Amino acid sequence: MTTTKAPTAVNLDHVSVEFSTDRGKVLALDDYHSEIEVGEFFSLLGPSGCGKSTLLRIVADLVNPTDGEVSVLGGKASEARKRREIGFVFQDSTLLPWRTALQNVQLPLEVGGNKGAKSSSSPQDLLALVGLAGREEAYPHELSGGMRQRVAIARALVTQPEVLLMDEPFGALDEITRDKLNEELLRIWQETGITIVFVTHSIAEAVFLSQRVAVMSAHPGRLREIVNVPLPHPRHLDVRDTAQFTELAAYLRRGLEGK
Amino acid sequence: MTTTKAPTAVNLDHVSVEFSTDRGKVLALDDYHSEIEVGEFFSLLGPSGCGKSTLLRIVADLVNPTDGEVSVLGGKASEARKRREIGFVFQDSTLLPWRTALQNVQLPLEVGGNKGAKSSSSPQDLLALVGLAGREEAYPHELSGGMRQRVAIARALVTQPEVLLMDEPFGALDEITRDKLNEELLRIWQETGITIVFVTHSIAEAVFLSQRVAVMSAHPGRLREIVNVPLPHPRHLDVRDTAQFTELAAYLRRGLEGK
Amino acid sequence: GSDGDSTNSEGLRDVTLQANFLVNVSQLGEVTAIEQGFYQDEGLNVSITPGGPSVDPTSSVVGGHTDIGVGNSSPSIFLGVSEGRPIKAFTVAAQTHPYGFFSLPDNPVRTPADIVGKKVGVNQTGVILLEALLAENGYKKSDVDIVTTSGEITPLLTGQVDVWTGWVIQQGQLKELPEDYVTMTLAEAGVPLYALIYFATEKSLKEDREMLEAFTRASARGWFYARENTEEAVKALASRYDSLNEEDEAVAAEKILDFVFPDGSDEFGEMDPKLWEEQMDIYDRLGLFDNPRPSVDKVMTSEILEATKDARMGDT
Amino acid sequence: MADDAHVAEVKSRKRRDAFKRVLTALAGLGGLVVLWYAVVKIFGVEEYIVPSPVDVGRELVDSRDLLLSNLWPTAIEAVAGFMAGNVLAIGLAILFVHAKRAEEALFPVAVFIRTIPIVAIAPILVIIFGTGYTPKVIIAALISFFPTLVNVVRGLQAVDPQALELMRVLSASKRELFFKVRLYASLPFLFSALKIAATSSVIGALVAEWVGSEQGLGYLIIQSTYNFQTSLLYASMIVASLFATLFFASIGLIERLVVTWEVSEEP
Amino acid sequence: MADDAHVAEVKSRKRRDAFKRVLTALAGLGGLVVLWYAVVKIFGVEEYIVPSPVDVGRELVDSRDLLLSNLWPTAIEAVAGFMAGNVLAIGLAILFVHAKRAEEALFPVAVFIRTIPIVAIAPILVIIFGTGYTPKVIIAALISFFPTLVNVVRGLQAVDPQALELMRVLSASKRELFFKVRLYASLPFLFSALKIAATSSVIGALVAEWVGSEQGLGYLIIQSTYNFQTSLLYASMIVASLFATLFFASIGLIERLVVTWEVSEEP
Ligand SMILES: Nc1ncnc2c1ncn2[C@@H]1O[C@H](COP(=O)(O)OP(=O)(O)OP(=O)(O)O)[C@@H](O)[C@H]1O
Ligand SMILES: Nc1ncnc2c1ncn2[C@@H]1O[C@H](COP(=O)(O)OP(=O)(O)OP(=O)(O)O)[C@@H](O)[C@H]1O
Ligand SMILES: Cc1ncc(C[n+]2csc(CCO)c2C)c(N)n1
Ligand SMILES: [Mg+2]
Ligand SMILES: [Mg+2]
Repeated sequence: MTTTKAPTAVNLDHVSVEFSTDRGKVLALDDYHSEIEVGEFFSLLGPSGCGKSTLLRIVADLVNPTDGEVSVLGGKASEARKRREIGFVFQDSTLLPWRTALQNVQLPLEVGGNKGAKSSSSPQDLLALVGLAGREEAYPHELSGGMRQRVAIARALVTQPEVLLMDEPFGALDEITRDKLNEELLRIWQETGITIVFVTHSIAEAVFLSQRVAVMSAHPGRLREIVNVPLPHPRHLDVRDTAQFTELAAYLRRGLEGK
Repeated sequence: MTTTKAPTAVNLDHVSVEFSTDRGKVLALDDYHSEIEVGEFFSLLGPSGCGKSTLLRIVADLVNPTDGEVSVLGGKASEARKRREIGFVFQDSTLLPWRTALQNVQLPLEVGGNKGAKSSSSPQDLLALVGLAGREEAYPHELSGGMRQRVAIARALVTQPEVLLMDEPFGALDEITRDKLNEELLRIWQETGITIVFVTHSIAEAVFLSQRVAVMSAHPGRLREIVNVPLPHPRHLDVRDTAQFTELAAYLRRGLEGK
Repeated sequence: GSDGDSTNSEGLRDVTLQANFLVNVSQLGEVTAIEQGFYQDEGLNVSITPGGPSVDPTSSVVGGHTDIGVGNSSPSIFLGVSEGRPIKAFTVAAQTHPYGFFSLPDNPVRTPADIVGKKVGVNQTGVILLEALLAENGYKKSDVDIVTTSGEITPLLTGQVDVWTGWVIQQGQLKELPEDYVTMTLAEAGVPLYALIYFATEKSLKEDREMLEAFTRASARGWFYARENTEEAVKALASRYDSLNEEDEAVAAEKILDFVFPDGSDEFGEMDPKLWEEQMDIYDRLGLFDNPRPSVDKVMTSEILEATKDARMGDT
Repeated sequence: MADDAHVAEVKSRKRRDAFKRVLTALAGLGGLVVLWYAVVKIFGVEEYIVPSPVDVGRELVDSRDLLLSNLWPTAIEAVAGFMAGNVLAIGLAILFVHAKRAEEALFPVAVFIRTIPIVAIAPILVIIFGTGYTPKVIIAALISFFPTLVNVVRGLQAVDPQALELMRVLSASKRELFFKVRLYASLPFLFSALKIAATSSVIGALVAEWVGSEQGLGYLIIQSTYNFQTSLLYASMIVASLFATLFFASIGLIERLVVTWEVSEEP
Repeated sequence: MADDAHVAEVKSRKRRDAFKRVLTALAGLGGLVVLWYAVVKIFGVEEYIVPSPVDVGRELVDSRDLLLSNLWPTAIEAVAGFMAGNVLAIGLAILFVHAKRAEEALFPVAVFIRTIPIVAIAPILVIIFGTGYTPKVIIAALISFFPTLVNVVRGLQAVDPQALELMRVLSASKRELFFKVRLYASLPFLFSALKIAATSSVIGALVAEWVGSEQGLGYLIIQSTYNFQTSLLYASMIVASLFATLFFASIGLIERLVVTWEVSEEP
């Protein structure tokens, strides 16, 4: 039996991360292991503090694992980062306060050898996509929490990275906006074939978006299980009303609760 | 027929807020009106940018309405604030970076004429309540996003304000932790009889916690309708599986969608 | 205009003179020579570069920015030479040092003996002169109470010091004292130092003797003219340097002329190698030579003086 | 949403505020003069110690041409020294931030150079540059250089760690990180430094004129000290201080114009 | 979770780092000496312009008693002036932050006072306070005062607006806001200012010694300048600069000890 194995986008090979503080060491991530395929939509689900953000930061070469190996698109994480193949939506929106909403979205086009690069969608269009048409000129402190998060999302989409890391990108959004952006994200993912690693606290969101969901446990952060989501693509919001969906969500919930 | 009207905790009498920026004015809140009773659990539900945070900030005397009147506990908002009758969990956790988790929780006990005041629960107990036992000495930058939010929640509970304003306090928490804290919050609310004004993006959370839910619309922020939640107290998590709950949630969802 | 022999459009040789301080009556002769065209007659176009509290004229000359320097007092020349600065004095304007110790009549200092036990206010540059005075008269530094002050006479007026030191030409300060104030000059106190010393680099002394001679001749003429026409000379000085106070400078001019032409002397610029030697002895005794003490002919030269002898004698 | 009438209103409010600030500043300086007058009168301070503000005022009027014509050279030296010193300081600060080792090795050298008293370097400067504008500009630059160096080195490091991570993920070059982030983060420190430097460069120019000059307020100060013209001395110092105050204020103004995105603290 | 062995390890790493920093600093200063030597040799700089470091080194050794006995007065004046100037500056800064009007009225006055040249105030100070330590400490204080004022006023306002809102909701008094928030927010500015002040207070003490003193490094510098004792001049400046560098470094050390909560930027 021959299977053509899909190429690996992110390989996390038994990685551990230990932070040292003045008071001692904190084991943030313990022996985490998974392989994420190119073009996959992969989600991380787990209790607060289980190391999800840390995991994304390893992939983006912002944190070095104290143990284990990471490879991104076949090479080192740092190389992928330097080749600008990684996009990141941070848990905090991390806008530059001296730039307007529009200028914040344009930032990735101005740096990293991307000067003059054309993005698939214009920064204005992306701001419109996230519902901020007309607020291009507002400075971050003039925006609401959810608006700031949407600017950060638009910023991550303005270049087309191979691997997009999203850390609770829709956490501060109302359900209607969130649903809309969930659909948009799926559309973009399908159209471009990028790999997405997605952190969320919403089980429903994880099921709706992902092909696979990693369920983690805390203290220390460990991988509990990886759950396949065999719902067919393209998915629409009403898939959430199907029994298969409800069942998967319940299964994940039990996994999270450690049952 | 005589009805003994409950005393008003927060009266928002046709308030409007307009922000002026260098580029023009932004009408953040338009003619919002509602009366919140003492001891009530009142939630605000609405799209991102509809003025929910602004509304809480008016009640806390952090923003002055450009139109309309606000009264808190029968007097001016500023008086209530100065009497320290208002508690606030901000949308961003707003921890002081030079204080450890524990010191951040202790802050309200050290200021505002509260020196040496005993809180009902000790700061340590509150940190344990939000699942942060053992991390008392960690500085904010050593904590995960959800952990920081939980420290902020513990901080708001360490004194006992009459009116507690909570701006998406559980937004960055996983569902399990969130459920647990939802229950804890309800317990505390029932035991102490405080008034809670609660902003959330989760319809389920709003229904589960509140006695009344205000549904708002955006551009400009307007009150669409106030929905009663007649579920009996004390509530437990399984109330979410009842038909009445599902119906209410669906009703709110339709309200949000503007249908 | 300091390099080589730059000439200007009128065919005059440009020469710059680094003054020892802000320009005042110390340069009365030179300013007069400029005003009267004496330098022009010698083919020179002389301009004066003012100095200041932190200017050491030897630096300016050694650095090649000016051609001729005027030193405050002889030690600045021989100490500079002992440090290796390639300069030599060739003329001296003030035959004794117009530096004085000033006191009030009810608490006077007329002789060195009077100064013992007094509070003496000196500015930073004067400490060494006071030390010389004490040493020459057999006293120790600890016999007086030395207070370094800025250049102002105020501490004497307010009674914070008993003695103020400065140049006798500082009329602006001295006029604040009662008419009968008491002066004891350095010379009166037994310290024979020169002041307003003209010097140039060894190189110019070798290669540019004619210019230096011409300068000396014309300067002498200027000083003689200023002696005879003091009022006119002071007026010209004060109108050229408009921040000078003409009345004060007029008083100061009479005083400085007494130092340039002491006791009716009719010669300008003379200096005596023996006196130079004596001055260096004093400094040697004070232990102020870090490096080997230079020989007199390293410090000064009489060649220019000899070559200009006629012009330096009054034509009365 | 932009609304012209509103923008005009905001502008006119800003202008009124600025006017009020100027008035308050003048009131402060006026108070200083009144205090001076009172002290002189009440304690009967002799005129040769401290002259009365009335005399100095008269001197300011009488000698206005002299004072103004001597202000320009000093102003030119101060501004040129300010520019040179700050350009050097900012350049070094940029080097230090990008090469930690260079900072560790060269910062002590900078401290070292900074502590050399002007009197002690003056002879060397005179040997090398004579007594023209150059040594004065160098001295003004030396004096204004150090505070900017210290502040800008600190300011360029005052970057939000999250913004650093963002730029790292965007694979921004050091240059881009500098121009897009560090520069902005350092602005509060930079403007504080420039305010300090504005005043020190004036001091530097005044002191530099000790090194020999025939013009400038520093020259007037020496000259009037020598002549014991106390009211001219005070008048010269006042003109120098007024110039420094204006220089200082204009840096503040530039800061307001540049930093438009900040939330201003409510009074 | 605390782990003693780990804590010890962290501490020993920190100690090694500090040691490395000191070595680099010494290398920097050593480099300066080498450069000096090379310039003097290669360009054949005459000894009367700049003496060779060898001569100065010899002077440092030969005159060590003289230099040390003159270091103490200067050090005392500098440190006392530093304390006084900074206490005053911080006090004023606190006033300014709490009373906007006071800031607007008094800041120009401070700028004004700051620009009065020391040489001009020194005589007045000597008249009022005599010639002891007092006028020198005042001058050192005057010089170190201004940078701290500017920086701390800015620093106390560099508070995250959200933290201000938090404190407002907690109904914190201005005093509490100050001690719990502003103080911490201002620390980077404060320490920058203290570093600047550390060096300027040394300069101030040196300059102050020109007037009314017969001891101290400033006195030595002036005397050796006028006596053409070039190597003693350089030796005195070096001792003063070394003291200033140590003073500066100790402020840096204190900053490291105080600010323990900051995320340090990776190299
Ligand atoms: N300081 C300000 N200056 C100008 N506009 C502001 C300011 N603060 C808020 N706004 C605007 O007011 C509106 C309401 O903001 P608010 O923060 O109250 O929204 P919100 O309902 O809390 O949204 P979210 O759910 O995204 O937090 C937004 O359009 C926002 O841009
Ligand atoms: N710089 C640091 N120093 C010390 N400990 C840290 C640091 N960063 C993270 N940690 C710890 O590592 C653990 C994992 O943090 P991480 O931010 O990855 O959690 P998370 O899964 O993203 O949580 P959340 O859902 O709350 O965002 C936490 O215990 C946290 O306190
Ligand atoms: C020792 C000594 N040196 C310098 C001065 C300053 N000073 C005041 S008047 C004058 C001469 C002007 O040509 C000088 C140099 C001084 N008072 N005493
Ligand atoms: Mg996280
Ligand atoms: Mg909000």
